[in-house]
Amino acid sequence: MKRLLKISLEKPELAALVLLVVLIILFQIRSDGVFLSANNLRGIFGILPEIGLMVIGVTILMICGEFDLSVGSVFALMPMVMAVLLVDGTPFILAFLAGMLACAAIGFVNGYLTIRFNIPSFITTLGMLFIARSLTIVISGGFPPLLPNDLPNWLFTVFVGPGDLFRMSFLWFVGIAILASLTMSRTNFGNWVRATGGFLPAAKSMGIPTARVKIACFMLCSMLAGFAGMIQVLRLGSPLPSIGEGWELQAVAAAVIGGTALTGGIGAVAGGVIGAVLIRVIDNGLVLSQVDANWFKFAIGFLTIFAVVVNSWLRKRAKSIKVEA
Amino acid sequence: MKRLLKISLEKPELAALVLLVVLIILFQIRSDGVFLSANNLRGIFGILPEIGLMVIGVTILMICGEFDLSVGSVFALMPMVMAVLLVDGTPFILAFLAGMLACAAIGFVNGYLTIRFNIPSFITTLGMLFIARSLTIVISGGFPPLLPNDLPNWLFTVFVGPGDLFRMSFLWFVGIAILASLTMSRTNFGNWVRATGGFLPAAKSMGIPTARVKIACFMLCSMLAGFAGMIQVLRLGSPLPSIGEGWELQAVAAAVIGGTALTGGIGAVAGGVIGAVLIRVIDNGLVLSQVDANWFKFAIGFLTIFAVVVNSWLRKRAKSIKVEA
Amino acid sequence: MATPVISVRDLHKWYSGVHALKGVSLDFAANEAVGLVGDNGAGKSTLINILSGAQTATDGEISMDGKPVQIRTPRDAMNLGIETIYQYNSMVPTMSIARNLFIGREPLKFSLFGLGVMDRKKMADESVRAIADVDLHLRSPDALVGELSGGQRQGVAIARAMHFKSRVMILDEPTNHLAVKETGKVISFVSGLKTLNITGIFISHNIHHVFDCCDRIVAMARGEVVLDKRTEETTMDEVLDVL
Amino acid sequence: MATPVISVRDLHKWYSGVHALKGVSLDFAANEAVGLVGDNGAGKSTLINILSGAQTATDGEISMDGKPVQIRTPRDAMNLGIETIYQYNSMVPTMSIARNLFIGREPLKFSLFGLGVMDRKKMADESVRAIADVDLHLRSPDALVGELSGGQRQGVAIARAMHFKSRVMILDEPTNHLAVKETGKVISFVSGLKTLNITGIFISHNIHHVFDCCDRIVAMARGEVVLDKRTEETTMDEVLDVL
Amino acid sequence: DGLNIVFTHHSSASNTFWQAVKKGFDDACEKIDANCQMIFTQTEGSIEQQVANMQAALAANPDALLTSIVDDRALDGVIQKAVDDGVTVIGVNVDDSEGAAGNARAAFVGQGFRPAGYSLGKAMSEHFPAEGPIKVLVGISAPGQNWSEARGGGVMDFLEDYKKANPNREISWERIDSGTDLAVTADRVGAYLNANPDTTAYFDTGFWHAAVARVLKDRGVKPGEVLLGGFDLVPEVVQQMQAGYVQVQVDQQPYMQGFMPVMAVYLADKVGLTPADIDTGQGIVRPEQADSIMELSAKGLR
Ligand SMILES: Nc1ncnc2c1ncn2[C@@H]1O[C@H](COP(=O)(O)OP(=O)(O)OP(=O)(O)O)[C@@H](O)[C@H]1O
Ligand SMILES: Nc1ncnc2c1ncn2[C@@H]1O[C@H](COP(=O)(O)OP(=O)(O)OP(=O)(O)O)[C@@H](O)[C@H]1O
Ligand SMILES: [Mg+2]
Ligand SMILES: [Mg+2]
Repeated sequence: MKRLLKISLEKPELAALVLLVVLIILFQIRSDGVFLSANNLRGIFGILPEIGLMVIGVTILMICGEFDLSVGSVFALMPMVMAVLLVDGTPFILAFLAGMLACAAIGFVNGYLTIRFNIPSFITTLGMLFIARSLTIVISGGFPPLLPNDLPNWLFTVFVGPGDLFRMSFLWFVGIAILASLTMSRTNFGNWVRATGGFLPAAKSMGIPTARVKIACFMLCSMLAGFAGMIQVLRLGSPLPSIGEGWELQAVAAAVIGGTALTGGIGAVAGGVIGAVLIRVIDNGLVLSQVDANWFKFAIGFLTIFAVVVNSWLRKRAKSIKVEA
Repeated sequence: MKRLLKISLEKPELAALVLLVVLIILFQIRSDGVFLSANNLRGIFGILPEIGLMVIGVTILMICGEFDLSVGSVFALMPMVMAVLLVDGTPFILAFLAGMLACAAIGFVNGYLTIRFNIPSFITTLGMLFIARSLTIVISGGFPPLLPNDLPNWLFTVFVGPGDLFRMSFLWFVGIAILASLTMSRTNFGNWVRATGGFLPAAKSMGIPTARVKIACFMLCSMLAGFAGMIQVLRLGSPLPSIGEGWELQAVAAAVIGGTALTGGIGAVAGGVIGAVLIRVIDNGLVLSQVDANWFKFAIGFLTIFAVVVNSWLRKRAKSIKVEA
Repeated sequence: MATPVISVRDLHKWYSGVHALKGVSLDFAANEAVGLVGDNGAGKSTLINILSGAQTATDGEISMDGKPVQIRTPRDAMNLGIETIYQYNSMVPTMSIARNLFIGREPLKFSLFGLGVMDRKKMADESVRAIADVDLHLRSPDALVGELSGGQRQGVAIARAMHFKSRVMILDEPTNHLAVKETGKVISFVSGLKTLNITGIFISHNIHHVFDCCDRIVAMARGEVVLDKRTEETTMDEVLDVL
Repeated sequence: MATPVISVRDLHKWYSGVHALKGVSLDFAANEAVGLVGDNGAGKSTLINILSGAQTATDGEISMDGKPVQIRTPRDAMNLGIETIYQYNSMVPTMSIARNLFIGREPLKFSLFGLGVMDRKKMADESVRAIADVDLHLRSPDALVGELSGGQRQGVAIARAMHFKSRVMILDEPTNHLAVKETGKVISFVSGLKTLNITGIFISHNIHHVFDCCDRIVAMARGEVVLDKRTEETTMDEVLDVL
Repeated sequence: DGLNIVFTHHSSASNTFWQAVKKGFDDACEKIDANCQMIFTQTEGSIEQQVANMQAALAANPDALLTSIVDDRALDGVIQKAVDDGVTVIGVNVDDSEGAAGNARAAFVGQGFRPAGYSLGKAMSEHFPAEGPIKVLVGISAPGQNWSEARGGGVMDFLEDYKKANPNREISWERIDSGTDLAVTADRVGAYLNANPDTTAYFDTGFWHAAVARVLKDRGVKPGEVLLGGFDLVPEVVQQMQAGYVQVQVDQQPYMQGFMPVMAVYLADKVGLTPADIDTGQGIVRPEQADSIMELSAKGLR
């Protein structure tokens, strides 16, 4: 028993899970039961897959030891590319592929510049944040183009499941999360990502093609962000050029809350997912708790720090339990 | 000669300087000589001290191996604290001290939480970004209070120097930059900062009080950001609660462009200062080059990446010059 | 004499401001264990880092079996059959022992273009065996390398190299941090290489160890080779003299 | 017998899931050089890390000159006169040799509350001398430690400890990576400590080195002390036997 | 007890304009004893956050929802659902560009971005010189964000019309990314004016031209040599109007935009009156009014 407790809580993602459950209970009480009502859950599950998909990519990239600030902009760029093409009469599937290709290209450039010139990805992707946002605005001309009506919404945004609680996007999210999680834990690629982020010189000297691994992670991250952006646009019905602003920091925060180390090598996709849920729960719960508008950001900031502090504290407690392994 | 070239260009701050000079020449030509006109320089020198002071703090903190995202919010909070007190009739000097104290307290909290719970400063200061901004809004009640007219502007914002080219704030900036630079290179405190950021376990094992050093750097960083914010408010005359938004990333970018490593241990105050100048020059030069609104961010992003790439490339070239030391 | 397995010609290496290798030429034959000795900073690690692809030479040629080769990355070296234990940086501290043993060469259940699902049972089993082979007493193959003692860490690195025996084995000060028994294991491993027709390059500051297991001694000083003799033709004193 | 300089009583250390020290009690007298030997993972580094403040014990007592002391940080240990060379992590790779030698104890031109302007000339001069004392050939005291070879790095650590001689010197495998001549220097340094009335604790896997310079041998295995005899009362074989 | 009223919009808490709306909103709520909540976004102009906030707020079944309608489509679904659930929805500040036809909201209080931009341009044109070329700079504060693009677009629509009306005059305009930061706008527009000293007028899509006025003053440029105009009244702008640097400002009377919709909800609830559109003022403010506005502004009423 003691051993089980120790082993589980030493995992940062499980420590985050404990925190999540506590917060949910808290908000459920504070909101007089509205928090877990079907209506509210529907709202949370609507936006969660979008931030969640982005967080999956960011988490993997962070495990690989790099960093992407451009995800928020790519989030807006991909659907805008798609929308502009759709308006021009391109079939959905081609427009979709073109959008994903654009994301892949951005991820590639991020990775290539970072590695080729050995510069911090913080800068490459900060620059790309501006570049991708600018491109979004340029191709849209500043205003969202009108999406055609015959889009395959059934594939991404219709409600499904018991009580119409989920959207299709949630299934995509869960599917991709499981896939990503298995890739990280079961395949050799996952092993390489972890080694590359854990200690680059060692990974290199053991023959891992670290440059290619990193570039792949950058591309994956951009593509997931773009995919998430597309889902959001299909949900909202309008390819706004301003969506995703500020999401990059939220995504990193979610990954860290879920136990991913900013220095690379440590982390789990599941942790990132839990972090994303936590962030959405906090945001939603605070609205329902009727926190005063001017104090709202205070509460967000406080709870973000609090989440990480508690996570760290739980792990420390677990570590100090004296059970011989 | 060859040796001199090698030694100078290996220093990242000098490589950044080369780039700066090239860009200045470029913009001077592109703008038909307007760039270096007295009027334009006056504009640049007006805003430069504000971002510059912030960058000094951020650079030192980054050398120490930590990170501060809350500077932009502190930039707004300090003058707001001051303004609210001034409106209440508090004398300037007391209001000023209260503002600086608030900054110091925020820096302390940032540092304390980061160290005590061993969590990434990215998260602590991201949370503080929200908290400090929220506090700014709360104490102002949402509306910028009107500053009294008898403030000591002569100390901070009046024009001085040949051709009234500079403001007093510029002298503060230069003075503080020199002081900070000397502290980092000549005093044992500077040595400790560098060691702490360079390799924490070693610094610890050599008896450096690393926790205290880090907390001091956090406090310094917050205080410089707050001081910079006050100068801006005195210059512009209005303590808006929204000033400084997004400056945190700019400050980090400036430090990195000037050669400071995100991983700590490497960097120089002079580099950060050059990075800050570079960022302002790029921004200003692009306006003079009449870049279209929609492409403006693209150019900013591109030049930011370009600056770091060139810096890295110059250093690599310098390293490969074969001169035996 | 048969074509040497590896031969380097006029190898130069410049670090910024340091001329670390000043024209080194050496041949290594198959089934030969070469002891590489020399002062601190003589250039031993630099030389073998170049052979194993961790660094690239500024100038000079490397050939294997008489054919010139380009070794640009550690992967290239591995593909040519060169296995290395580095003086530093050989393990990922945030990963478990079992994972570290197989990084880059994970046994796969099935694969596509080199990517696939790892055979984790095989990894666990083989890692237990590999560690036992070097006489290390480790709690479990799932412990993190970063939590091991200095010698345990070194032991894992050696277990890895011994497990993936190749055509050429390079060991850069492998016995540092190792306790007496484990050191003995390493020495007998190096002596045993020749019977397997494997070339061994063994760097150590312990002259006794070198003489115990090597067929040939190469001494370096200030980036140059200053002595190159068969073990039976030289003495410890002669070697100590040139250093 | 005189009061021991350091004595530890019933020291326990738990890492997460590992009981690394299981009740260690030891006394170290002034002007005594103690050799600490033991298997990989026996707990040697853990023990001395606790004495030097790099880690804290889970349980147990430490006293100096008979008075109980609390050693919570390396600074505490230094203030008590305990100087340590760690097995790892003893240098900041991004800083120069001269700076590394004096980190935390910079000579100051003037100071206020311990902060002040460094005397850089003095640092440069003394560092040149300190390095020469260990027989290292280094380009200049301004080279970065991260760019040194393994042995050069270790040499700098030793130069530092020798320069700041204190009441108690702890050396955790100091001769690893060191070339023959430098190793000799270290051994004679340890033997010389007793004439200065300094307590030395010397960890090494090289039994010869330990017997060369120590007055007393302590062997550890699995977190416990299994042998504690004066050098003249034991033999290499006896020590090797218990390991 | 009282009504539950929620107000969501696209702006963040550090935006002074919306703080004035909030004040009106809170004051009105106090008067009718309603239980009120205004929800800001965390990122200025973030419509996706606004939608998420609306959804969360609607889950608690409020009686009324007040919201800005910044996009013609993105909010339609949520609003439709709210209306279906019996929530009174009133658009505030910005409406669907198709008005009632484009959205299920019951009424609209305020004035659209584009018309406001148009009327700003029109009011400013009275100050244009009678002779010579006219060069106008439009500062898009936040490219890609609806509020900024639409206001700027409105100004340029007017310039287009003005050009048609004066076919033989040389009329040109340019857009720059002017930023949402007093210091940055001052620097950028200042630099532009250096390179183009013959600029006739600068339009900001926010209130950041207040800092431009300071630059002009520092340079010794007389009031009126470069015309300045923009949106929303903050004390800083009013000061610069008093000083003569700012000629025209659009004010939508934010306090009223917060206050009136609550009253509409109250009437709908208590006596069953259907909420009706309210125009919160043509909104053009000129220096003559500056002194009286200053007092109101300091109290957060304008
Ligand atoms: N990254 C580097 N940058 C600059 N100089 C370096 C670098 N790495 C090594 N050197 C220098 O090159 C020379 C040779 O170093 P090398 O590591 O090859 O020595 P070594 O023979 O392995 O020594 P040791 O026995 O101490 O490990 C030394 O003078 C060292 O300072
Ligand atoms: N940070 C840590 N976390 C968990 N276990 C640890 C940690 N550090 C050391 N250990 C374990 O504690 C035990 C003792 O380690 P220690 O480093 O003291 O051994 P040592 O005697 O110095 O060995 P060596 O001769 O190999 O350096 C080992 O089993 C090791 O795996
Ligand atoms: Mg070496
Ligand atoms: Mg040890």
